[in-house]
Amino acid sequence: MRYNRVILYLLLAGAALAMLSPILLMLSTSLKTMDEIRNGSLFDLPHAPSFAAWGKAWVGRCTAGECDGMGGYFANSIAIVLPSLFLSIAVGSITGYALSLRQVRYADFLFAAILIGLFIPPQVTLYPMIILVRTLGLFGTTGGVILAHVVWGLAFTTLMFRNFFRSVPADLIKAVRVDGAGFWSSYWYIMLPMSLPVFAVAVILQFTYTWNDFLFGLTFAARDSQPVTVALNNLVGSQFGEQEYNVNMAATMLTALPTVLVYLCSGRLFVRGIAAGAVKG
Amino acid sequence: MRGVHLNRVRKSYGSVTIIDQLDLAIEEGEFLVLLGPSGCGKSTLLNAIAGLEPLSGGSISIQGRDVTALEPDQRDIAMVFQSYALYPTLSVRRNIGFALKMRGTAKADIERKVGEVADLLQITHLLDRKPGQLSGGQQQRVAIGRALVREPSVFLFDEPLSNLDAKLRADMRIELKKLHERLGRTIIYVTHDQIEAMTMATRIVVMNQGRIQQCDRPEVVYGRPANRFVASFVGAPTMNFVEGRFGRAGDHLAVLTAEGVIPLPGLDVALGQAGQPVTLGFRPEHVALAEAEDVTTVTATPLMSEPTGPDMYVLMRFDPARTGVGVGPELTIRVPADAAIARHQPVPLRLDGRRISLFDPQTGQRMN
Amino acid sequence: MRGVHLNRVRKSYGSVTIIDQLDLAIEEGEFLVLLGPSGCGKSTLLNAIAGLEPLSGGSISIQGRDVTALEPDQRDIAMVFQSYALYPTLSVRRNIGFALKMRGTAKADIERKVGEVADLLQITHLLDRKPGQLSGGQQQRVAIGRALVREPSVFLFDEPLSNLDAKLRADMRIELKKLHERLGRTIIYVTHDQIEAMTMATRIVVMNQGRIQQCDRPEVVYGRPANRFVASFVGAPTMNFVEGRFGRAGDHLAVLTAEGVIPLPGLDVALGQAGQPVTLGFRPEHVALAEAEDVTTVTATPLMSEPTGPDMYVLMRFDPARTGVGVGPELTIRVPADAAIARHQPVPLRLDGRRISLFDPQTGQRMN
Amino acid sequence: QTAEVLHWWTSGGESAALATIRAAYTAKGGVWQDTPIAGGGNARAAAVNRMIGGKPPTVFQYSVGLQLLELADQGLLNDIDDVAQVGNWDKALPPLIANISKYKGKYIAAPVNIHGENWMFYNFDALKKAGVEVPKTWADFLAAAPKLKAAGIIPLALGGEPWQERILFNSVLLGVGGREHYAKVYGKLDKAAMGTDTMLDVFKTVAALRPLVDESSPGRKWNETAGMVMKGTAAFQFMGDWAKGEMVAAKLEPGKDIGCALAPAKDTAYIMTVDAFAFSNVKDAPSKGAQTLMATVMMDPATQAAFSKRKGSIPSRLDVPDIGFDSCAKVAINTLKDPATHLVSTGLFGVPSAVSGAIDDAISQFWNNKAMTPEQGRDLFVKAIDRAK
Amino acid sequence: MALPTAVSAYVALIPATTITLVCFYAFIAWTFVISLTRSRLLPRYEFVGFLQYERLFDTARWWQAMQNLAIHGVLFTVGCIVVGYFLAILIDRGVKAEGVFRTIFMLPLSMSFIVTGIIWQWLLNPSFGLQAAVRGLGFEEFAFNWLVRPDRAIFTLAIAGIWQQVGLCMALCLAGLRGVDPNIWKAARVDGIPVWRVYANIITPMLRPVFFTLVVLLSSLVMKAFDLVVALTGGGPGFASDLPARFVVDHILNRQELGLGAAGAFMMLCTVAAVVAPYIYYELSKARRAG
Ligand SMILES: Nc1ncnc2c1ncn2[C@@H]1O[C@H](COP(=O)(O)OP(=O)(O)OP(=O)(O)O)[C@@H](O)[C@H]1O
Ligand SMILES: Nc1ncnc2c1ncn2[C@@H]1O[C@H](COP(=O)(O)OP(=O)(O)OP(=O)(O)O)[C@@H](O)[C@H]1O
Ligand SMILES: [Mg+2]
Ligand SMILES: [Mg+2]
Repeated sequence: MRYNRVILYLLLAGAALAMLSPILLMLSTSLKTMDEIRNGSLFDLPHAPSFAAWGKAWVGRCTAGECDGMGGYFANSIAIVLPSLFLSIAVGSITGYALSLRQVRYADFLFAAILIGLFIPPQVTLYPMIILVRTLGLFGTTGGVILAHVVWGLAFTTLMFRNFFRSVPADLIKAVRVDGAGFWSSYWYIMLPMSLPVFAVAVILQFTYTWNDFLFGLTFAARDSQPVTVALNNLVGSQFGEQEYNVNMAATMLTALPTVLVYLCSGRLFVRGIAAGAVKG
Repeated sequence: MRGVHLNRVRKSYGSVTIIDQLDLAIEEGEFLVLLGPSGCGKSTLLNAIAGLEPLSGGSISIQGRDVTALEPDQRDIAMVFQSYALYPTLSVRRNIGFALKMRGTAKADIERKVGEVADLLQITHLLDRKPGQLSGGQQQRVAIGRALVREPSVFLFDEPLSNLDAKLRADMRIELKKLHERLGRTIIYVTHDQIEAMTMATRIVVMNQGRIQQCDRPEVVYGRPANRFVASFVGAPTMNFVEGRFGRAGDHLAVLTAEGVIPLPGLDVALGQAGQPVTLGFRPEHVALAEAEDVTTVTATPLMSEPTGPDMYVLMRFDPARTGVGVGPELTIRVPADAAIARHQPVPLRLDGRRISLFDPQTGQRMN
Repeated sequence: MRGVHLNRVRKSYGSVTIIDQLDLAIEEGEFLVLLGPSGCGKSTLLNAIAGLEPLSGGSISIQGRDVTALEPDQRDIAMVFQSYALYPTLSVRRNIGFALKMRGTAKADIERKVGEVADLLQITHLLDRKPGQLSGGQQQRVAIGRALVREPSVFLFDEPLSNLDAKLRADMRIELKKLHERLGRTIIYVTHDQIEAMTMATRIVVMNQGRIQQCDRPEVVYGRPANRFVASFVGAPTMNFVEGRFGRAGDHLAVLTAEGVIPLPGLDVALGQAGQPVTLGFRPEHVALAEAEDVTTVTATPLMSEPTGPDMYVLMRFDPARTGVGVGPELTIRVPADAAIARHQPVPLRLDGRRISLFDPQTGQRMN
Repeated sequence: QTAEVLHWWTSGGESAALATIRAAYTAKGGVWQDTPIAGGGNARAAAVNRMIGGKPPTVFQYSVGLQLLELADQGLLNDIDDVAQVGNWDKALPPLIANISKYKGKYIAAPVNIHGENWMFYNFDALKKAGVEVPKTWADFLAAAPKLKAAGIIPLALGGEPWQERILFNSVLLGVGGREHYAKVYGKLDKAAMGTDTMLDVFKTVAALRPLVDESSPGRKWNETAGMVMKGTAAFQFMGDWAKGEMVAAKLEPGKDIGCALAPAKDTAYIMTVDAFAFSNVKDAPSKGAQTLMATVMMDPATQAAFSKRKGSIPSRLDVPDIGFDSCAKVAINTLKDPATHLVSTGLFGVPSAVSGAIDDAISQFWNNKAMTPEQGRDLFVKAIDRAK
Repeated sequence: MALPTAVSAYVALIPATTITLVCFYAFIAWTFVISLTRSRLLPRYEFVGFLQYERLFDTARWWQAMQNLAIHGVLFTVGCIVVGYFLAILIDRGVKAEGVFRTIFMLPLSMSFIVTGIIWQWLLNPSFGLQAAVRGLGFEEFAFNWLVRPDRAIFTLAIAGIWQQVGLCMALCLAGLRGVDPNIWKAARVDGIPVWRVYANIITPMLRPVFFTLVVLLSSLVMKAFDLVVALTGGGPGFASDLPARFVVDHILNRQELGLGAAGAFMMLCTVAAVVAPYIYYELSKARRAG
């Protein structure tokens, strides 16, 4: 019994270390100087930890003698992510609710059809998407990016919410009908509040996907409203120029900071939400 | 044509017909209990009345209005579910007021009505809690409050008490009954617990396999079951059955079995032809221990006794040969808790012929 | 020292002590029922006996062996759960045989034993189904089969019937009892349903808040409850209680209440000093309708009657003034199903003084 | 005269170079909106996508070649032939580059510089330590390799990405096959030339190079690889002249602290790759004016000189004097005086990009599959090009 | 059924249906049409029949990518679920500081695939990553050079992918484990069933719906895997670790082989239709049959 506990904690600690060490390595690298990186080992601790690289990353890439700072890009990202999140989760949860209803015919069929969307690499259909967005007059605007996120987030959010609403007791749905609440009012007053735990999960995951997106931001956003991942790419993605790994790492971590914070703060919500039925088949 | 009228109601899922050609007239103010074994179609019927399941055929009218094509909320009904089906995220207050809000009732009116209902059900102090913070009985009351507040002309209950423990169930039973008396509205109540049915109903509908077996006052359903199904379904412990043929024992009609004669003193002698097969049914409490054997008694051996507190049920076996083990069919009788009954000591029993039931073994229909 | 012995058993979660210093000796072959309200610690105690929860103090021995430190599977016990806890993904056959397989029993032996158990429980035809394809009663039987097959010396049951409907519950009750008689093994059975306790137990342990309130044969627990808690917990409808003072009515001891005198004919007169406060308790069936009023009767007004089939329970109110509405405390009495009782028509009642209980209002302990 | 300029020059050196163009442009009264997108592939895709989406950048960096012609063919580009005529580009530019910058006889791109791909960088100390001379032929190189190895030095620093492998391969192709052979193979995609024994020798040489790299080679970035030469853990790297930027960043002077030479070859030649800008089909006068001004500025000899000095390349105009360039660049400028030395890279122009991709695939496959014989490699190469044509 | 509720439900489905029809299926159709043309950089509707497919099937790199897809798909999906499930089990054994472990395991989820690729490229790089570090400790013979071995590079993709997504699997499995009736555990203890057997024979089959969701989510990631390959191996060495998504994107965006890329994309979707769709359908209809 005692041995088992010891082994259990050893395993957990090992796993935690394995999961954490890559991130710690990034952190330590971002605190080194370039010379240290060129000459030392990846696993050495920084001799004199310095946030110089972080400062440089925050200033952003200077191109053609112009520096534009990451701050603005963060704002752009937020301007993209928040409405995208709101819309794609709204659409996903409403769709999920409708598909969970037993009186909706072909619901399973439509659900399967939507699930296929989960498997389409968005790059593959980029051209028609551009044409569509252009036709809607949204190309080169934040609206275009948001639309793309809503489209490509649909399958995922629908999956989450449909599974949750399926687990709502049938009696509850009946009670709602007897009380005279139609689809929308039942959604708004009853189902939406009930699905809050799943919302948390959907928001967290969708936030991660949206925040980390590079392709849509690059393709559909206006020049001055591009998300922070584009700025990050400009910092780290240069192919033929010289590389500053410490800055790269700092910038990478800086960019990932919001999502990391979200996970740090909401791990409990996440598990509870999943337990609430977000992903029960 | 007030009350609820079901007219040749049919309900099938795909090729499986659950309810077929069911007619039922429920008068206004009745407390009608639908009683039947699990899966017999009670909930299906209730859902059909509520409009939650579209009919496959037939029609339903409520208070003289044909509601067959109407949505549940337009049928002037309210429903209480077994699982309560309270809205978990709304406070009790909003749970109760939700239906009114959906109808666009003014805020102040909602507030007032919810208050009244809460008073009536004594849940005023719970109004601001969430359902999750309530005990089972309290949840049940809120569910009833949600139905009450709409002042419907018909209340539908689907096994509302089956999730409660025995004690609470007994209390709620009385409360529901008082409520019915106070409001005077029609109640249709589904249960598979026959105690509930017996104690509350003005009429009981016993269903089996989607068909009505009997529809009558509780005493009648209990005392004069229309067929063997009803007889065996209603009553706990269940009615005793003995297969045999009509015969005689002295002046009395009797049932002859392979093992011996069971006299039925008090029964109308003209009932059956001698030799005709018959199923005799009698309830545990309609058998008495006789002081001594005579032509009106039958001997049985006690096998096991179940004291329930006030009474004792004794499982026995007919034993005309007094072997102490018994050879005949088993039967259960009810005796006072302090009755002196010794295991394997045969005792004489006397059936109360006026209270027994006789069934046609072929059709199962009642004969007397 | 065969059987199960609990010695100063203590169980706490953190700082909350659920069970404190509990002693209990269960003899071999007993059918001991732990009865008590929800949350009183019945399951906790059972789990402690099974070894599923480590004790916080004290010791447990089973068949003379100290098992306090042993794992559940080494304690020679088997357990049946309220939720059945069948392994949902295994067939019935494998559910029953799994424990044997784990002990390395030979394939053929497992097959044989499973077959025997299945025969005994009449579930042979279900052996290849999954639990999800069984009805509640069938699942229950499988769960029992799973316990039986291991031939343990002690069976532990945790509310095994509470998920079943009333009828099935009654049947299973008898089956369990027969099983107990056939096997002769010790059974410890948790329930909060007192009918189960009454009918099956050789002894009942009534628990409340982790303490044993009474431990005795069912008739004693029912007829002579040790304290007010036991009195009110055991029996449905519950015992009637009236607060008052000792007094006299004619030759008899009586209880004087604000509303009048309740004579207790047949009770030992020497019991209490006049004027001393007392709580009178009497069961519904220990009150009889009197033909006429006299010094041994008390008047009450019927408010509502609940026919249960064989009997009728009548809710009344003491009403010495014969107002037809009643002013005193409520009481429930049991009368025959066909008794002529009219609502709001006061009737004289006579209590059976030999069967009533008297409690000290302060301590709640039985006085007679 | 506002011009949005989309480009992929985001690193320090590149960006500093671009700043010279920007300065010249703003000095002439233009307004410069900078849209950097790191990574050539990303930037090109973004430019095309924005043209399809109807909101193109005014000026965008692009590789000259068939892709650009296809864009022109779709009417997505403005020509800048007026500027070219005035600037006399036909004379100033190497003919190969001039041709590829035109669609239907009109200039559609402004090539701002020339990078050379067949450079060889080496570490003086490493060579000295192993007692090795700078190789003149690939045979020399192969002979020197064991000595380097013996001295604990990695003979060949290579980043194992397909394009880096291709640069090495093309250097060998040129070095072993000679410039005429190279021109036949890549210029004309001549199947016969690809099947010759010369080609087999090329593959044999490449195969002989396989064991000369360290095990970490696959997937390594070119600049990390350059770092190996700078540190002296490796002796040679075959890389374009942009590698000088990394050296400058590490405060080493190319030609002085780090050796640079054209890769070993039978005859002198220069594999050119070009950075160019194209002009989207904007219609409004201010934007068109901006495009004209931008083209003029980009092709101005002074701007080109300033630009290339920072970029590590040489001007696309051959009429710019080599004053102030580093010694490596001087070599390049002087080499290109002879038109016979002009060769095209297969990377971004010269061959259709499908072919270029197929070439990369074939080379990479051959390089990484150690079991593949030179014959098989040659067949694969021929087949790949044939299929992609 | 002409109930108002149902009508509103259909109305509510309009956006999703539109998106599905237009952005999923019309786009797929468009991709198919393009795959029948000679398009290079931009769509051009010069039809050439199935020429692009012939070229595609004649391309070694494509087959390598498809083979890698199968390998990666199995390794990543199975690996993720197995490791995630294992971690969930560890956490579910009633450990202290559960929240800390859970958060740590889920932290990588917050990273993008690009970042994941970058980190692991460093870690797995033989000359300054793990291998170098272990050798630095004195184990000169230690070799962990999968990143640069053509026959092993595809495994590194799975390693990095698992590292990133295992938190999700852990969370889902944990939720599933928490949903198991605690009495099952008690019953198993009374029956004397060893813990591992309970997991193997009883709990695991019960978590089937969770695994279903995971398989769907993870295999969708496999299909779309692009960023991770680009950042981690660049498809190399050679194209030993190439995946169809990268193949397609590379041909469409970098190689002006729109037609060929479209053919590849369409083949990918056919693979989905052939492998994943039946599975989804099976599970859905099973769930429906179960009520
Ligand atoms: N949606 C459905 N599709 C097919 N069959 C159904 C459906 N709903 C119910 N049934 C079947 O109809 C029959 C009657 O079900 P119903 O729920 O009305 O029974 P019940 O009398 O309420 O039983 P219980 O006492 O268990 O609640 C059952 O056999 C059930 O299997
Ligand atoms: N793991 C635990 N931690 C803290 N308290 C607990 C735990 N398990 C049970 N309890 C508390 O112990 C008390 C007794 O619980 P137990 O389950 O034994 O009651 P019970 O008599 O079986 O009730 P029921 O009839 O509802 O099953 C309850 O108040 C319960 O809240
Ligand atoms: Mg039902
Ligand atoms: Mg319990």
